[in-house]
Amino acid sequence: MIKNTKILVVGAGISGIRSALDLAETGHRVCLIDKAPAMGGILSQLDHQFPDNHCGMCRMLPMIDRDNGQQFCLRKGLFHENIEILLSTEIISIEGNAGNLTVTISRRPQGVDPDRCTGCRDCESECNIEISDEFSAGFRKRKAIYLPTPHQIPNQRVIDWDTCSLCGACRDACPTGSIDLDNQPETLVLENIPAVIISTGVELYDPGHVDLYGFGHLPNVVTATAFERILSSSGPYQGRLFRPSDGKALKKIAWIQCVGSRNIMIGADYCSTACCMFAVKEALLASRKIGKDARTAIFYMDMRTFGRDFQRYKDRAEKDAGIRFVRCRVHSIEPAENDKDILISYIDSSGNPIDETFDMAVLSTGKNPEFQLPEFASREGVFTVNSARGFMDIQGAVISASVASEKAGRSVSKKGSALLQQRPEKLYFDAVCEEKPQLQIVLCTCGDFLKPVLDWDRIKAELKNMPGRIEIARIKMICDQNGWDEMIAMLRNTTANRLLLAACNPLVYLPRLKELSQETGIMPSLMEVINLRSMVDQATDLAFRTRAVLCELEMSIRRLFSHNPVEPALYPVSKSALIVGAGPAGLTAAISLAVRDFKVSLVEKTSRLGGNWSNIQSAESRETIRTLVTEVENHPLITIHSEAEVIQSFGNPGRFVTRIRSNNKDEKSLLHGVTILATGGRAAETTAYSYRKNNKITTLFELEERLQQPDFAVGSNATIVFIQCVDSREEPRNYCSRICCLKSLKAAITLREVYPQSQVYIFYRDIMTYGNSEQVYTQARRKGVMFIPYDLENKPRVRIESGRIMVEGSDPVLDEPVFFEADLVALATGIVPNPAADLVSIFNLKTTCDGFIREADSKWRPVDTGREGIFICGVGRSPSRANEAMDEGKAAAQRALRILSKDTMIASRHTARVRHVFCSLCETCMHVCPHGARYMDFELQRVQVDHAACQGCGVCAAGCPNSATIIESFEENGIMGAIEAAL
Amino acid sequence: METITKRYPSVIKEQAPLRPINSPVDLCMACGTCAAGCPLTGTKGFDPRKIVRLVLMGRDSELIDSKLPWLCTMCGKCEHACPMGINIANLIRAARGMVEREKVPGMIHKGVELGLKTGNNLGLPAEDFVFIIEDVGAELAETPGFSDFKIPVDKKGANLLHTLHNKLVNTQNEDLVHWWKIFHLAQEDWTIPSQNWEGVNWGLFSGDDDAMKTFIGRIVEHMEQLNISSLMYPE
Amino acid sequence: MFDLLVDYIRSGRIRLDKTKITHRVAYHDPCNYGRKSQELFGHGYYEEPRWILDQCISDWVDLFPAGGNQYCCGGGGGTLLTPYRDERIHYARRKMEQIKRTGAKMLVVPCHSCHGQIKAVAETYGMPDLRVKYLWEVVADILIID
Amino acid sequence: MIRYALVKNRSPVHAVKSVLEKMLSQKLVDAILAAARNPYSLLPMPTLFCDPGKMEGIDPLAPVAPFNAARQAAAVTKQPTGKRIALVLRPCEQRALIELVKLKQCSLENVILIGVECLGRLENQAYIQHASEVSDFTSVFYKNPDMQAEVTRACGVCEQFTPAGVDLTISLLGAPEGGVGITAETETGDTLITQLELAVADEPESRAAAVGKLLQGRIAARDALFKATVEKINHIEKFQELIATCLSCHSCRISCPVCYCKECVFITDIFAHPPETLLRRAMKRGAVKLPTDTTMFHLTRLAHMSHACVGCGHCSSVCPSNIPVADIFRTVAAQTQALFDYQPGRDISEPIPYLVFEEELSESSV
Repeated sequence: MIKNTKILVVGAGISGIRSALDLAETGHRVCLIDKAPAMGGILSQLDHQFPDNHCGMCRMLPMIDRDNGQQFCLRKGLFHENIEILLSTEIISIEGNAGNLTVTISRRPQGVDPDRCTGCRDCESECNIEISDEFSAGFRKRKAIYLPTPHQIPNQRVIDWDTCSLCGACRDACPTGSIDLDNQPETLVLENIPAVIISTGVELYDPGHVDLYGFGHLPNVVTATAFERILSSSGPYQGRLFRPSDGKALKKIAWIQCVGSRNIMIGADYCSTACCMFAVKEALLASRKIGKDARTAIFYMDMRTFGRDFQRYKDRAEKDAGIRFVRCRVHSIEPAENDKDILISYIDSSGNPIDETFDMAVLSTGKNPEFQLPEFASREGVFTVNSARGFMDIQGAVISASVASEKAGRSVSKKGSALLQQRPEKLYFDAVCEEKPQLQIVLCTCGDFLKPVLDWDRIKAELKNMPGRIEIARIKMICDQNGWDEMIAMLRNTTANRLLLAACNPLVYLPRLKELSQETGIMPSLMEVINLRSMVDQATDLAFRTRAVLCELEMSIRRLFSHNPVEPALYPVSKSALIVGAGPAGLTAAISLAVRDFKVSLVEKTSRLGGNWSNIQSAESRETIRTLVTEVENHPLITIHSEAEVIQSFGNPGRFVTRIRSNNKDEKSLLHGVTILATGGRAAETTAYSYRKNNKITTLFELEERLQQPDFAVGSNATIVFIQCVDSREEPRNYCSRICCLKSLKAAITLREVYPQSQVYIFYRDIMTYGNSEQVYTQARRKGVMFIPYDLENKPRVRIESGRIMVEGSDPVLDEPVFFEADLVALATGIVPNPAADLVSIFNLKTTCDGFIREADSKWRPVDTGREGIFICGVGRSPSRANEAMDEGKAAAQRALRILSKDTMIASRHTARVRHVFCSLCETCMHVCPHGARYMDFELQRVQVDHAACQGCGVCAAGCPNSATIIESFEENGIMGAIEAAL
Repeated sequence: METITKRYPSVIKEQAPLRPINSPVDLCMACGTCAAGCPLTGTKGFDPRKIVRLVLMGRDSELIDSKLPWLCTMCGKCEHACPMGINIANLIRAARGMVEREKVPGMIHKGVELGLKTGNNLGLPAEDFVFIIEDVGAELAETPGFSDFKIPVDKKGANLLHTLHNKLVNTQNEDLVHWWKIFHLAQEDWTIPSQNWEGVNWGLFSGDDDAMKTFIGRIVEHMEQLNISSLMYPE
Repeated sequence: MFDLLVDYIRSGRIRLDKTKITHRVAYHDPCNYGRKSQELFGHGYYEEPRWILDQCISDWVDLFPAGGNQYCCGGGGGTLLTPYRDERIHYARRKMEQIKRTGAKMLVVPCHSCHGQIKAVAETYGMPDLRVKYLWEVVADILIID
Repeated sequence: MIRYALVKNRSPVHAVKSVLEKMLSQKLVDAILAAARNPYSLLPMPTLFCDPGKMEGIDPLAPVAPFNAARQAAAVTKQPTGKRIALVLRPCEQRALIELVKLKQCSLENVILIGVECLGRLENQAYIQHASEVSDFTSVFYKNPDMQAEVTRACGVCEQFTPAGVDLTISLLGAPEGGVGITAETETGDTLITQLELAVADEPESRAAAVGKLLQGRIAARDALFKATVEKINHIEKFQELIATCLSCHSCRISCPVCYCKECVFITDIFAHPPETLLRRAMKRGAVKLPTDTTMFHLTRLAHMSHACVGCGHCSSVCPSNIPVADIFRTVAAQTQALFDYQPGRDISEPIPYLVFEEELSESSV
């Protein structure tokens, strides 16, 4: 049995990675497990994501305390010193009580020792079993010993025990003896687990189960995931758009939405949420790749563009890229006459039947309705990420993962278990800049492998000739414990202050450099690892090989010699937060931080807590908010500043100073470590549809309020008309407010229940009931609410004739005009953000064209802003439902905890530095810095770097014409020296 | 002045049985699946989606008075893919059943009436029927291997009651023998009733539940009378 | 009916000569035995006729789509008895295209309506030589008589 | 609304001088920066005037400029002084100044821009030669179209000889004998014309034709130069041949008005190679040309500054090795500037291309 104080995160997709990093960054130890042999979940197969159509997974990497991990592409791997990763591992059972769980896990051996595998692939060529490769969605074959994802690091193979015949050919072929065919799964019992997070994601629907789409029968019908592989440059056709059956270049592609979703016949009374945008993205990428001959069409029921930026993205796809959106659920897919193309029958907007052939059909498969969470997910102390309940887009998954980490972290810290001791390691090294550079080179000979293939005498001789003090040592195998110990013993006895490790895959060693540094006193930034083996593998002749190795060595030597580290900047963290806005999101964030013992100053513009929403919520949500308000008001660590506003703010993450003004007069300065903006929004106003010209024409929000009144009445035979998307989803307010459809549906259901004889009609463009809220749409139809779709060219019209309200429109289904005399018209006007221009300029942030405060990255860092230490949540950022806003509040608090849980902010190794003597103050660097990590110090007339926010990305250095700004460890002398060596 | 649009209760909806999943017509989201899958969509104004919409609006008479219900083969392909499980074929059948009987097109209702009166949709008397089948049976007996073949009419205690499609008796006599051959070689204990041998239930087509029940009832009666355990029914 | 044939063949009460039919044969699922039966009785007869065909014919093919998603021949629901002949013929176009594409010389159906409809429209769709047989007719044709 | 005023005097130079003197004496401005000959030099140098009585040698029209005065203009406007300063600049100087504003090297607060229509400048020696022969060479130059043959190569291909985006423009083309045109383009300029009580007139009809004719010739010459230069630099080896005699004096960078670095990276330690490095290179390749890094220097300057090149040609004028630096720069600049649809000095609000980050399809591109 293993005593463990690690929080267990189950499932290493993006949610799991987010949760694990959230906890690791706040000082928890985490064990991240996944039943697959590789990390990344479904995202490992996707190369492109909305909105910029690139992958941005790395944006989830830690941005403060970066030296605790490795800054690599997260699709390749995750390296953080607080995170242990166990792959091919599943949970068998969870026992015990919240805070002290006993978890039994079963781990299948990978069959290949990662420390020894060099990735040479000899094993693969010997294996005679060949099956279809899951990663490439079946477009390629793989062996029983294989690489689960092509880009993973380290790229060692694993054995698929389900297909392996245990013949031993691979074991015999392995040059480093790294293969072990003992496939007995190991059962581990982990005790004292403080919390478990379930982030397993959901299973996708298998369209092969139904006979409608020809999936499995027609080779040119593929799933959206498979199409993602076709798009990928690491895919079956190197990113060229060919089709599987005959390699024909694709031109006409159809996307079929709602495959396995929104279908009560298979038990899928839900929307899978992400597929609409997924399809638009794929169609857009495909259209771009194909060029002007592209003919792409998306067959849909409702285009669920409910995110803040989705509608404009879709509009561009339609207008600029010419993607056709056809509102018709496809019945079935058939082979076309030539048997290669496929035939899709559908009805166009006028109801005419059309048979159209396509080169290929892509099925937008959603969540498998049969998928269920394991029983232990409902245990106390086990927290389930929402993305493990239903299919979600990246933003939703990332936020829900942070919510789960917040809950888990809160439960653990309440139990009194302390966070990790901060920075036990040595921080300050002897002032090496004063010492003469002295370099120790350790050459690993990889057993006896490298001995005969390199001219060692020449290497030794030439290295001796190089300027500077260099010691050289050869060690047989530093990857095994003996070699490692031997090296440490030797390093302890040298006076060297720089280390060059020439071995194999540097990524295996980089995570261990910190340990090495603690043991030897050499600074991590004065160590380098180079890959000797790969150089040897690439060249054929002895002299050439030796030359290549020498060249590489000299490059590193020059870099190391010219590197002069400076002491890291550090300052204490103020353990308190400023939260602006006391709506659902702000209140939730305040509680999240206060229960973790951090002081909170809550600044609210109005005199009342609870936000605008308290006027317009359903009774249930109102109660939730009321409870929240009471909790906040009574919390000793929360100070409320009502009728107050922020007038000035400056500082760095961990140490901000903000001036606020209360009641229009009293000014006060607050010192705080983080800022959370939850500025909220309000109901949009309208003048459309004769609003206010008759008191029976109301907004949806007003109707909701009236429905709560005891004296509300319409005639029992009343005709009630709802109009959705009023002034929304078209310029200038071209976004979906996300809340109106659900509100209209609920109000319509209430009306139908109270007045069973009433006629309730809803004019809509697309019903936005994503996720399980689809059930409300189904219920509304079951209750007899009638839905009439309209489009922008054909909006309904409202007019008043001698006091009677007449609503005209047309029913595209029957292709007939409709004409109602309405007793009540409800206009879904949507929401707009509260004006935030002042705040945005005070905090140096950006807004969208609609005035929402813009986040750092809408998918991967949804609650961060461009400035570290300042977070954003709720309607001020994007339209959201009350529960979503509260989730964002929690997620923002979790992000803030990364800073608040530290005593000091310490700059990472690679950050930018300004050499003021050279600086012309042109401010180019400030313009180009993507992290807002630079500011002008007007007093000193200097450009300064915020070392906590600086990510060392180097954009400033690239923009600076005369290298007045440089990146620590990448000074020109070293780089030019390395180039010199390479020439 | 335009006509005010109103929704009325639909009798068709009430009469069309629900599918096992219990989903009424109301669940329709006008997604177009049915219309996309139906080979008849667009022909003479036929469109299953529109039909469902009419029923949803309670505009039953428009459907009943049209020929649309009679164009449909009630094949069920539309509802096979309907995500809401709306039983469109049953809507059609219910609508057909509400058509005044004399307005039922073609021979369907005539057949039903004849069937009710005579026991078969052709109105063929029993002796003529027995004559025809025995004549065909005698012909078969001349074929090698079937020399001892004889048609068992109204045989009590037989294992299997064989009913016939009227078109085989009427025009396509040559197709009568296939089953007989099989029965003969399989040494089946079978019989054909001289009365009510009709194996086609046109009540199904006309939407006439009462007639349908009568037809079935007669056959069951037969089986009880002749003490026969199994039935061979061509449709 | 299918169950009976399967029983006769499986129990050996009748024996079949599989070599008799050498040309390609296509099989059509009728709505009534498939979707209708599935809906009313919870079992669609998809596997049984195919098993029987396996016993009878070496080169038989399915139409696509088949089974639960097959196309109706156009003659069901009493349409053979209504005066809407043109519509009925038009309805059959999909089915007939499918048959044509298989290259089969014979279509096997287990339903009287389908039999009647397809025979009636074959010529209109350019397949005057297409033979349409009942499933039991095929069985009867290849019975081994001792 | 553009207003044209005509100022007549003994000569164009006197006309300009009278206007500028009036500006100072009426205290419309506190200081004027303009080119003037001083007792020590025949060449006019940028001079900052505060006293109208000291403006004897002023000659902003002189067809010569020892260097581009943008940097001097920047030097007097770098930090706010509270004084109102008029800058009299050639178009290329004024455009460079706009670039320096964008680079935060100076500010146009409290500055009046007076642009001089420039038909080109002569190389210093040629000018001195002429100026020592005639008393008012400036007038001679403007009267005699044949003098165009003597302007520098850069000026001969300059199509932006008329100032744009300035408060006042001083023009000679189309102006009658002994007179200059003063055009107001901005409200400030308009006020100045009123305050100076200048005689507002219709723009002479001959002006448009004269401008058009000159422009046509310049564009043809420019395109011919581009064509010829591309041939000389379209391969790295040809390029190296062209700059082979560069002695790394960095005069081109020093004379460049937009090369704004406090200290050029090429004179820092990074490029001060120790002897062992030089020897190492020689050993590796058998021979190495000295000084090193000249190709790198010119390419770097092209990379850093071609987007901002105003084509003033001073880099060529100052080169001791007669390298056609300006030809190279203008040819490359034409392409970089077209790529980003960027014209240096066109508009102060136009962002420098490399400061604009357009994420593909992100909201910023809406």
